[in-house]
Amino acid sequence: QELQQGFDHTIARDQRIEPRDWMPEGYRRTLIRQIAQHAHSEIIGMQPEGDWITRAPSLRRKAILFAKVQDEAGHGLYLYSAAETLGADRADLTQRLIEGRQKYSSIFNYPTLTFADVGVIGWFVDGAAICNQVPLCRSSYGPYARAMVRVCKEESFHQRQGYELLMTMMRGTAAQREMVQDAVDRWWWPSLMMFGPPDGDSPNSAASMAWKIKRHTNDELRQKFVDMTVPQAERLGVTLPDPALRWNEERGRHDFGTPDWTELQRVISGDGPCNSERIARRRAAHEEGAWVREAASAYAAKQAARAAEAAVAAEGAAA
Amino acid sequence: QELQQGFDHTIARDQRIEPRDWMPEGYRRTLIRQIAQHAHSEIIGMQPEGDWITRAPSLRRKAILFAKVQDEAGHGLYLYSAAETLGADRADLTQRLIEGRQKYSSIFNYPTLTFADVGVIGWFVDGAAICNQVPLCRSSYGPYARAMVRVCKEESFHQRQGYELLMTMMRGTAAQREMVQDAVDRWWWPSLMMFGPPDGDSPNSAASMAWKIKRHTNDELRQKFVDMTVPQAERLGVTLPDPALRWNEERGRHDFGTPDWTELQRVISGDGPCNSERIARRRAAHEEGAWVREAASAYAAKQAARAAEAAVAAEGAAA
Amino acid sequence: AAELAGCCLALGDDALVSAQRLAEWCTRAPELEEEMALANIGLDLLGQARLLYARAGQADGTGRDEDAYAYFRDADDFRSVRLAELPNGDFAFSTVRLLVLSCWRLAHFDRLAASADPVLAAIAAKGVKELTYHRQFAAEWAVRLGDGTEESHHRMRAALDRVAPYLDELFAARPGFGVDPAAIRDEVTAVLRQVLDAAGLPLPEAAALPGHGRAGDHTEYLAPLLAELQSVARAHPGATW
Amino acid sequence: AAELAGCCLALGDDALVSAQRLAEWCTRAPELEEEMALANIGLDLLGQARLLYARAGQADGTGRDEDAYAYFRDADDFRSVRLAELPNGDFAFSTVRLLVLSCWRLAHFDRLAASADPVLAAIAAKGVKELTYHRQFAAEWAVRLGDGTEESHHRMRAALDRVAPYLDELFAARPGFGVDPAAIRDEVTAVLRQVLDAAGLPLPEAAALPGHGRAGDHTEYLAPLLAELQSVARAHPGATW
Repeated sequence: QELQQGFDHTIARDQRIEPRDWMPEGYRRTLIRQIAQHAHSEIIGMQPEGDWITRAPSLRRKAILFAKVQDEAGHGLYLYSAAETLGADRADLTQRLIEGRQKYSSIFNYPTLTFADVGVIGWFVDGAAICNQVPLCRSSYGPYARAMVRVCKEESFHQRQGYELLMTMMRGTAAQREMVQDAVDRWWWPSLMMFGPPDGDSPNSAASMAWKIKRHTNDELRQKFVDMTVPQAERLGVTLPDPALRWNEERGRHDFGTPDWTELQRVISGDGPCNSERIARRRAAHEEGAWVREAASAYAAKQAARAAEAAVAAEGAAA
Repeated sequence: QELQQGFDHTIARDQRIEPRDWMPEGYRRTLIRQIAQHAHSEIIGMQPEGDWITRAPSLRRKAILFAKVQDEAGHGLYLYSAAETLGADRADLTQRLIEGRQKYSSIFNYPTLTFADVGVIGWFVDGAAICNQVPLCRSSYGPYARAMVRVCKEESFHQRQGYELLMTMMRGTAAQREMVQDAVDRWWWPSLMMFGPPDGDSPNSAASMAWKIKRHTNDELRQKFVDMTVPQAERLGVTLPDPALRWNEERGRHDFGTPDWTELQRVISGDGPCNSERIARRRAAHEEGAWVREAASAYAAKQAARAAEAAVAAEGAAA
Repeated sequence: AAELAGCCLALGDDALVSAQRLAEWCTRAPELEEEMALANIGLDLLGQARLLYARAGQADGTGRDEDAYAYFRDADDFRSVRLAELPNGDFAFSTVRLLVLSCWRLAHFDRLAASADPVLAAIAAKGVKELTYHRQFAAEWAVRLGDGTEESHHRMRAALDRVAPYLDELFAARPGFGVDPAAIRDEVTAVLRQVLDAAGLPLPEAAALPGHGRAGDHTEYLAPLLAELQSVARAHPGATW
Repeated sequence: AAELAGCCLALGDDALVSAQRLAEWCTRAPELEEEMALANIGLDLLGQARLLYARAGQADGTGRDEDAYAYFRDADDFRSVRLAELPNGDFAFSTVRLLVLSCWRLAHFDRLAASADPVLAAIAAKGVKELTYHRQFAAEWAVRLGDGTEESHHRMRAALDRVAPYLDELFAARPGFGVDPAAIRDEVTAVLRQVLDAAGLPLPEAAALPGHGRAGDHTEYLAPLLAELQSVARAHPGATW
């Protein structure tokens, strides 16, 4: 009780919970699940873009993309570390991912078909991620909030790079402009779905909001993303594929159409265009790396044994 | 003794030895070795060209190349069957190949670097193979001789196709002509080495000649190949990379330079540019196919058992 | 004519992409007999693609030749089904895919042999004989592997699971085929069930993937496949081979 | 200037081809830490390639930019060593290759940091820091794997056997480096021996392969690597990215 009061108090005063602080089991579990999903999303999210590193059409873009995908691996690492501060184990979380027992963002189950997708992912997907994550920089759990600060900084850099690639392509050949519009058409709705189901159907949100793990509802964030993106699309010269999209003077916000929630449900439940590809690739990497990890452990154990032996010998010599 | 006399008699009259005929152990062993090496050469020889099927620059060339490589698999099959008539076992021969205990033609240890190589291999390598193999159609061992008839017919077809590809390329762009000349430069000397070491250094030749397994010496065949190829090169408009190459009016044949026999030795002993690649690929295919072969055997065994059971049941019903 | 061209293009693209995947088996098959059979099937399909492209070039009024279709279109211009472009995987996956695609194609060609276009009808009639052999080869292996060892059975199940989401696309109604997709679905499903029953394997149900290869929606695998296929041809513009 | 250009081109090509192979590890590394390290090394090398190509374009008088070198040359115009272009193989092979190439490159850059060309000297000086880290990473893994499990030791031996025939090419005298190849050989061999001793691994002897990557002789692996690398750039002539 006393502990619960302390916890509630910390939350109420917008102060941070730290790893050694007491926390309710539900809070811990919810956080682990959310952080792990977030980490998994970073790792799986490397795949759709990573496949274009070898084919990037200029060395500058190759370097930018390579660095971006590397940043995602880094985000995955911080986030797994944040989850470990809550008592989770990285190897266990990876196992859950490759057995399909933990989710990752549905957006990464869509295929990247042309190099324009790299730009649009930067613009839409990193943009949506930022909308989602900027509030998480004020998440009540300290390590998660701090990881988010770094992640968001890098993602806003990625978003600008994606948009800049699209700008360059739109100034290029007709074929390039077509590629951009085609990529926008394919990624727009899946990006809107990144914010999750509509608030009415989002059962976990209330608790997360109360615990200040989350700070805004799915629909609020989705609206924010649309409002941010529409003027960017105009500047770029592309059409967002939603006939219902228009400025609502009264609300001071954009109205927009309803995403195909059954599609989201299908993708989340495992039947998206690339779910099985993504998991299979991650599993293969994990399994093919097993002998390397085993060798590293064996070597570490030998080194420890040698150090111990040396210490005993030194003691013996001293005696 | 009587058997030996009968064998000698058959050989002397240029008649054929057939599988059920008695033959000296040395004859059998020599033949198995030669036929196996020949079969291995067909199978390994699929690799350097086979890799270009997926990249052939027109559908017509793709079909031609695909068919050619398939023919080589077919040649391998006939030849392994011919070796089996001598008591050899295909699986055992394959094992010898992938363990490096039996050889294949040194020529297939050179890399194919451009599509022109496909044409030059047809022209030189199939041309050299024909020079080597036409006499083998009269080999004293019946099944080998008959296999050679079919192989030679297909190879002369392949040679014409290779030459025709080069003709087309020489009428094409400057880059295509350069590709052809470059390929000719790379393949000429290795092709001359296909006939084996000079006669003075070819220890097995004498016995093979006496048994009429072989019909001409290495140097005779090499000379024939050069005489055949020089006018073809002129018609094509390429230069053969041998400054010593000239017509010798007196001999009525071409003089030509000496191949780098130490290179041949190196390639035969395993240190050619692609030896380890070729064997590794063949081994991988064999090993990765193990579960398929096992499944086929298991299925065949089950079917046989079911048939036997059905027969017993039928008998029981009849009784 | 646009309908005819669309039909020829779709069937030609299926054949070319399939032939390319079969060519990747070259020097990698489990035995020489399968090496030759897979090459044979690849060659048949390549031949079909060439005839179909030639017909498409006449029918769509562009007069393009076979190589224009094969080498100078990008992935989103291809009208092949996505099942054809998936990587080869193991021999079980390649067998299951070949079984499905040859059942589907044979059912189609059977009907197209009576097509109003005499050229397409002749291509289809010739193809029927080839496809009957392809289906036979795949079916025999499906049974052997399904009813072989535990490992082969397990691999066949995994292959079927992998193929299942791509089945629906085959039977979606598309303009220009002049063939009733429902009838095709019934026929193909019946044949598949018969083969899989003999193999002791289930035909798994799976939700259809969104999008449609016939509309130019492809997987991430098609662009790299084409990059390889087209690399030499595109490196030498204006060359003849 | 031709000598300078040749030197920059060779070192640039080594770096680009190596970076491309490292990029293939992306999403396939044994752990996230190695994922990041391999990407980091790939990025360093890509950066070196870009600077070296820029210098080559000035020195050879053509004024070509980095992308002209990377995207619009064919395999036989590349001057990289063949070791760089071999497929990745397993983590042991990639580790051994990285160890060898980074030892060689570091020995070279160390000397080039005193080059008469100030631009090349600056590129080399920057590279020395990067390459010291690459070598460190590879050496640590070589020791771990050599002295890890039986399997990892066995894989390391196989990797060393595979690498051995490609070593000689690194030390063949080439014009334009202004560096004594014998001194490089001694230095690199000494470092390799030291690392391999710690790993309990032998440095196998092997006959050198004929031909020379610096003269444009390559393996069958370079053309497909470049086909992939160049596919998008070549599909869109005249585009900027």
